[in-house]
Amino acid sequence: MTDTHVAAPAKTAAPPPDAPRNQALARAALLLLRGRTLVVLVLLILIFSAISSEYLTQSNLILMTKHVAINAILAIGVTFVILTGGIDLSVGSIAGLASMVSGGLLFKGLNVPGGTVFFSVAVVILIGIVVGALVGAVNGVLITRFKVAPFIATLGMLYVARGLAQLHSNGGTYPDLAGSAARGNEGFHFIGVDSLLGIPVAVWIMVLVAVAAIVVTTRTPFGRRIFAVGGNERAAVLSGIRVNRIKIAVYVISGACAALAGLLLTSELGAAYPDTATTYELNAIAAAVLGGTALAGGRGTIIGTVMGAFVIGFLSDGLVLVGVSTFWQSVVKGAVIVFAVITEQAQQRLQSGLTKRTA
Amino acid sequence: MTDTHVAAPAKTAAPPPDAPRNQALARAALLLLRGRTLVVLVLLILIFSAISSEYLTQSNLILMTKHVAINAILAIGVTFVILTGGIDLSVGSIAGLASMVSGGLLFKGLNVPGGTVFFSVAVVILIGIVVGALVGAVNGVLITRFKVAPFIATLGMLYVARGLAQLHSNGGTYPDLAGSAARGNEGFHFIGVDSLLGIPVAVWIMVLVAVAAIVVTTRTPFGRRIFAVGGNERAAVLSGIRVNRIKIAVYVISGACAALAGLLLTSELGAAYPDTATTYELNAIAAAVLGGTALAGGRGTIIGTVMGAFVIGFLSDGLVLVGVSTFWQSVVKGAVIVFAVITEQAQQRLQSGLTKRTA
Amino acid sequence: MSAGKTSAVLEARNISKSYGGVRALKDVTFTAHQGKVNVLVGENGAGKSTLMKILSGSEQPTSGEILLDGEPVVLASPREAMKRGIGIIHQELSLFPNLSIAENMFAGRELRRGGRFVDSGAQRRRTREVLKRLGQDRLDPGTLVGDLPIGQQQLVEIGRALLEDVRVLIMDEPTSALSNHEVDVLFGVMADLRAQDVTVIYISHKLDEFRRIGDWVTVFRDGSLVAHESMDSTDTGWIVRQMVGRDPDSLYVRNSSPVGDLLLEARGLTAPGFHDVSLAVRKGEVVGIYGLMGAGRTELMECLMGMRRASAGEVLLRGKPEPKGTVQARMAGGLALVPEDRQRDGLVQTMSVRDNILLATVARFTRAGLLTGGAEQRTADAKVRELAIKSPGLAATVTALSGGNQQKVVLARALLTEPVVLLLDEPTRGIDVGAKAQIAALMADLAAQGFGVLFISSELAEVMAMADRVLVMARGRITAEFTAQTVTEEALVTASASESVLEGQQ
Amino acid sequence: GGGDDSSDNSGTAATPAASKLIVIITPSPDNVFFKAEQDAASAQAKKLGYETLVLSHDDDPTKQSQEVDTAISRKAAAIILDNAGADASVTAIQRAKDAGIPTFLVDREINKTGVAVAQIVSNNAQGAGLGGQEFAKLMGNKGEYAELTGKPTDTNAGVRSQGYHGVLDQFPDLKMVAQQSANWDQAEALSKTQTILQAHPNIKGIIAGNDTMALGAWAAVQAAKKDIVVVGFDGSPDVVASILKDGIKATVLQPASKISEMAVDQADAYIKAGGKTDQPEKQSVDCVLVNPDNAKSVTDFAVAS
Ligand SMILES: Nc1ncnc2c1ncn2[C@@H]1O[C@H](COP(=O)(O)OP(=O)(O)OP(=O)(O)O)[C@@H](O)[C@H]1O
Ligand SMILES: Nc1ncnc2c1ncn2[C@@H]1O[C@H](COP(=O)(O)OP(=O)(O)OP(=O)(O)O)[C@@H](O)[C@H]1O
Ligand SMILES: [Mg+2]
Ligand SMILES: [Mg+2]
Repeated sequence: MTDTHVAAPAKTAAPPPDAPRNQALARAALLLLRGRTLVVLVLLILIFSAISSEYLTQSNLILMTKHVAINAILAIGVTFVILTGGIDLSVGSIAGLASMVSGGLLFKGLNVPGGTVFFSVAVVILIGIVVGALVGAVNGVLITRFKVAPFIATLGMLYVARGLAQLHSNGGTYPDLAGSAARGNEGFHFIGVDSLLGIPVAVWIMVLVAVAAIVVTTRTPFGRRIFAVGGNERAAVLSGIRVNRIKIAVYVISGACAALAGLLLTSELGAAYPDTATTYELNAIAAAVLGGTALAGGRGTIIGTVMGAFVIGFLSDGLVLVGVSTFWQSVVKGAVIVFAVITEQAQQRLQSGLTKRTA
Repeated sequence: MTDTHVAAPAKTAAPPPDAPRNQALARAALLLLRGRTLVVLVLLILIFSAISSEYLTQSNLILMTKHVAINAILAIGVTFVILTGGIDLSVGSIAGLASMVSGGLLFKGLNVPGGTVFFSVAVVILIGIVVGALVGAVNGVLITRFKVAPFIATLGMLYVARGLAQLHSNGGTYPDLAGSAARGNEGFHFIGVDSLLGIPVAVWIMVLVAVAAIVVTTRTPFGRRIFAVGGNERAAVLSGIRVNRIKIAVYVISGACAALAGLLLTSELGAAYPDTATTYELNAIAAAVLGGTALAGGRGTIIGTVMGAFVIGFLSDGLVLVGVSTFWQSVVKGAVIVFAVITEQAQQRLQSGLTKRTA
Repeated sequence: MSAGKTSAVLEARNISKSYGGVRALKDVTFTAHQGKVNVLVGENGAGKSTLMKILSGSEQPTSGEILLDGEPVVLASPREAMKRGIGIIHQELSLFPNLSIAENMFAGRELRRGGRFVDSGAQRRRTREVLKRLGQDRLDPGTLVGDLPIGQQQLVEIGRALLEDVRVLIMDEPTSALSNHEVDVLFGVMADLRAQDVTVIYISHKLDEFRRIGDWVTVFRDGSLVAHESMDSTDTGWIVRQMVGRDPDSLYVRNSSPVGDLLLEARGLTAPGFHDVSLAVRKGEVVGIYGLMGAGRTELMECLMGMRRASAGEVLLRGKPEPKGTVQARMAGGLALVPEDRQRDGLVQTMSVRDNILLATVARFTRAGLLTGGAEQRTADAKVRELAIKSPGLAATVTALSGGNQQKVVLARALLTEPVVLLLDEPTRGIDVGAKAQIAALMADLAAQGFGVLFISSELAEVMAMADRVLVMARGRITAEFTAQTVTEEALVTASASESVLEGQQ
Repeated sequence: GGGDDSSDNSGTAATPAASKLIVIITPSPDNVFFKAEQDAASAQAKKLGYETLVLSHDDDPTKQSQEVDTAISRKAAAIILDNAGADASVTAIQRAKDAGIPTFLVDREINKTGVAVAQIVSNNAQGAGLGGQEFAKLMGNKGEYAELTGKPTDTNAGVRSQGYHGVLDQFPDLKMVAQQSANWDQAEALSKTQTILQAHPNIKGIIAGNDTMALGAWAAVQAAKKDIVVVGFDGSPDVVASILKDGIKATVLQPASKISEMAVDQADAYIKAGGKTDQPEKQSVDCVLVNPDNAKSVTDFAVAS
């Protein structure tokens, strides 16, 4: 009599009890959960390829993935921040600023007393990323030392960084980033335009960033601490975690990712303009949340975020490809974002089912 | 001996127990706290009027206040949402949609079988507001019934409502909202252009909305429950508060406020165009947070929000008035937003001082 | 069955409840007798709170039915239960930290004026009455609940339930954060309620307490109801036997290790909440701090641990001053704290049992900078076994554990940091008798291994039984010090109250 | 293998020739000007027997770049593009070219030749000259005025501003007391004009970089009940209507529809000729001043003559 009881609730098992068998179950459930975004993605692909035969071609898939890369990298950075319970609205502006700084270095070099210095592409890219990281550090310091709410600190930075980007060229565009052999700064197109083994370099970079982020979040003490800070900051403090350091670090990561994304964009465009990546922050945050990252902090995965970026990217591109009018694109995009999360929520509800403590 | 026990824990209460003196102290401290935004505002006014003699003229103050009105009304609506711990990113788009719906009704009427019907201005305004409230209700239902995170639900709505606004006129502008006596729909300019007793009607409307919001938040059971939901949702459920109803209600309020703001803007412009109020959501949220509303919910005041809107508005207008370049406007605006909050935080820290439990 | 003439008000029939794979309740049939105090006891995780949540509408049973006055009812929400006159004080405080005491009391059922507006004046007045009834006359109803120490928060939670006209009042460990005096007041209130024919269901781990007030006692073990008797026909030994399924030999193991070098010393330590505190903990010593609610003991602990900055004084670890005063520095110096409020300060609710246990020491389980899952698993598993933490699995989220087991998770984390001196703030709060004994044994064991232990307790019996030395704190000062040999209940009570009274009168 | 004949056709012209798709990319059609541009191009293309894919880049070069990619991946026969940035668009157009797809630019130029097949633009400098002259005339060659410029990062904003100043700066008594960007936006133009009028109550004229901003400025002028000359640029129907009602005084009409049609015609010719064109790359179409004299004859970005 008694053991028949056990079988019944097994299906709902969020975290199943008896270790070996149920651990496997838990893992499967987790996979399914993550799979939600995947399901939406597959649905999207199916629908679009039914409408247009061009959608599911190899070249289009590669192309779309390349487009996804930029948002994915932004979103990965933002995910770090959101995991700690923060938010970063400044990533679009940081991308713009990094783009202008690097673009300026390539286009007109750096004025130093006695002439103009040009740096190699690698150094220029590094400088761009460092600028992003520094801006992120400022965010982090505002949030930790000056206790400014992340929303406000990064909203302020959204304006400040964008303004600085515009001031950098006084509103103009750096039109030609090809560099020259004489200056030793050729090759900027490599990261945004070229391919390796048939796959765009930008996609490789996204994969690298994603893998690094996965390792950091799941396999390092730092990653564990990020989740702890987001889950319960006070408990984290008591566990000897230097919460402020962790927080500053995630904003630095977010800033660096944003800068990298901005540089990829710039390389692809072959020009740096101050409005680069305007309003991209919303898409980045949407990707993270679509992928299951909780805005309250403490929950989320990088894989989920990347999936979320794929959904948004494949959706936008699909709408363009099949020629949906601009206005409808807006409507459909909004609806799909919400729908994707509804599915997600439905699944979670089903899962945690009756165990939910909050009504 | 035993009854002496009672006296022992007296000091325990953080906010002091000895009623009369300490209550007064507490109140003074609270006033000062609220005053923070006021201090920033006064600072701004001082600085700008030192630079330009035109800043502190009566007519300019009235004008700036009128500009503030629109953001303040948006921000008041958003404050309701934030107090429950939610967020509303769709207010700008709702303003745009309401603007197009009402604009369309004034400009080309409503096509019904057998002809075109025109409504009076009052009815048109009402319809616009109802549309906003309905969109808000959809947000609320998505968030409560379908458990979509507020950020995502309203981000989706940001796109959907904007798309619908554009579809409404197929991208076009409704250029002339003057109406005609024959159609019985004259007078739309009243709310956005006209004045009463030397004060713009829009400002009166803002005052009305603010007063109503203050009464609702501070003096009604509904208002107290908003704070309860934002403070501890689980406890609210356990206290028998219908949390979902409260949440839907705040999104409805936010939607209605957004629509009202959109209509004021439209009336002032004398034309309805689908991009009305694009990105206004950020300013509205910034006003609320500047005014001391905690994004985590449960803390904030309408007065603070209105103050926040004044800071943002008086700053933006001041920068234009003294002729600061667009790029610097961005930088300065961002910096002031952050600075205002730093001051706020510094004050709070000073207040709660060392008693703070968080490290 | 001496109280045979009482009638059943609220009955749970054949209730089972499963959380995923966890069976919290197995076919439980429970009766609450009208106008009586029905006591529920059982080990941590026995299912007491779960049954109460079901009876108060905040959880739904997997199977079984609920009868009110003999009629089957469905309690779909707390609201519905409330409408039927069933009120509850939750084990985990469910208050609004951002609202005042008065607003908390009336949240969701505000008093109105003119039909539309909150009558805050009347709310304050009635709040004051209730606070008075709970012996808190001097507490201002306008105080923000978030600013109150946990004990007073618990009183607010109790006050909230008293405001309602309830027929059945469920109290899930209402006294866990209360000092003896407040408990006395509360019992007075309960006696009143009983006199008004209100049915009380009372959950507690404090044996001596509930024996004083209870009419009926029901014992839970492992999700099943194992005994239901009138209180008169039982004794403490019988109850403990029913609970733990064996004889209660020695509940508290006393430490008997030789005392050695100084490990922790505070000199003239001052911070908000306490003043000029000096104390010392030596190798092999278990030191207890006794005091009333709000005496400043938590602040002292947090300051020792580096969570608060001291405005004066110094802390020495193994004879050397530790001036940095950060949590990291203190931790490196060999301190570890198990906080009083485990929900707020202890647990990372979003993390698994394993990750919570390893949180403070996660850096140890790396190879080439990467975490090694195997070592993590083994270490966590060992600790779970060692402390007998009842959990659905290491990967389960920590919130799925019962209150007491959550406490043990926090303890496990602290132990893993291999502290020299373990600081325990109310370590036995909300913990069942068996676990209490375990913790006492553990403290003795640690002392035997050459560690020092400093713990806070508000229970006289406990502090007397477990501590080698007792410090008494009152109003932020250490007012007395006793050794295990010299300590008496009376002396403790006097010391914890006297100085505060003196100061209070000035 | 037995491939069909198209597989043997090499050369740039061959692949696209197989396609009957023209991709039209413009800024957001929620500005009537671009709507007219889109509609005209689309109608003309359909008339010539093409399918069309109409996209909008919202002035975001990145989005534009991705849309060009889409055009490439759909193997378009040609792209008609009102671009999102003179410099930031070059790479994308080059990419289309490399994929064998010719691009015909309308309305805005890019800062590189030899990439697009044609750059058919209205002569912004000439138009701004016309607008400037009319503005000066309306002002009686003296007095204070303010300028509302477009999005600072948009080339046309700069060209038009320069065009205005090329004329206006010659009159020493015409004094610009304020210059602000209103980012092409109506509401922003309204609010900024109101503030500018506060700072400079003696302003007699406002010259705007486009018609939407002129409309915003006009709303501010009306609200302030002042007698101020407002001049715009584009020739949008709303402004033309305002001119007829003695509101806004003048605008400069860009023949949007005509330019779009020209671009489609040339694309058609280019495709049919197998990748050759007899037109120069840079072509400019003169703008026409619209004032109360000719406003009646203006419809849909064209002056009936
Ligand atoms: N958040 C706070 N803000 C201000 N004062 C506080 C706060 N928390 C506690 N206090 C003050 O600190 C003192 C000690 O409170 P605390 O709760 O630490 O006492 P305790 O001895 O640990 O009692 P308990 O047995 O309830 O834990 C009290 O005077 C109280 O008023
Ligand atoms: N939301 C939940 N999800 C999964 N398991 C749960 C949940 N709530 C309770 N449980 C499990 O149900 C069992 C009973 O828990 P309950 O809280 O009723 O215990 P309790 O008797 O009140 O213990 P304590 O004395 O520690 O409060 C425990 O094993 C606990 O792990
Ligand atoms: Mg319990
Ligand atoms: Mg304490």
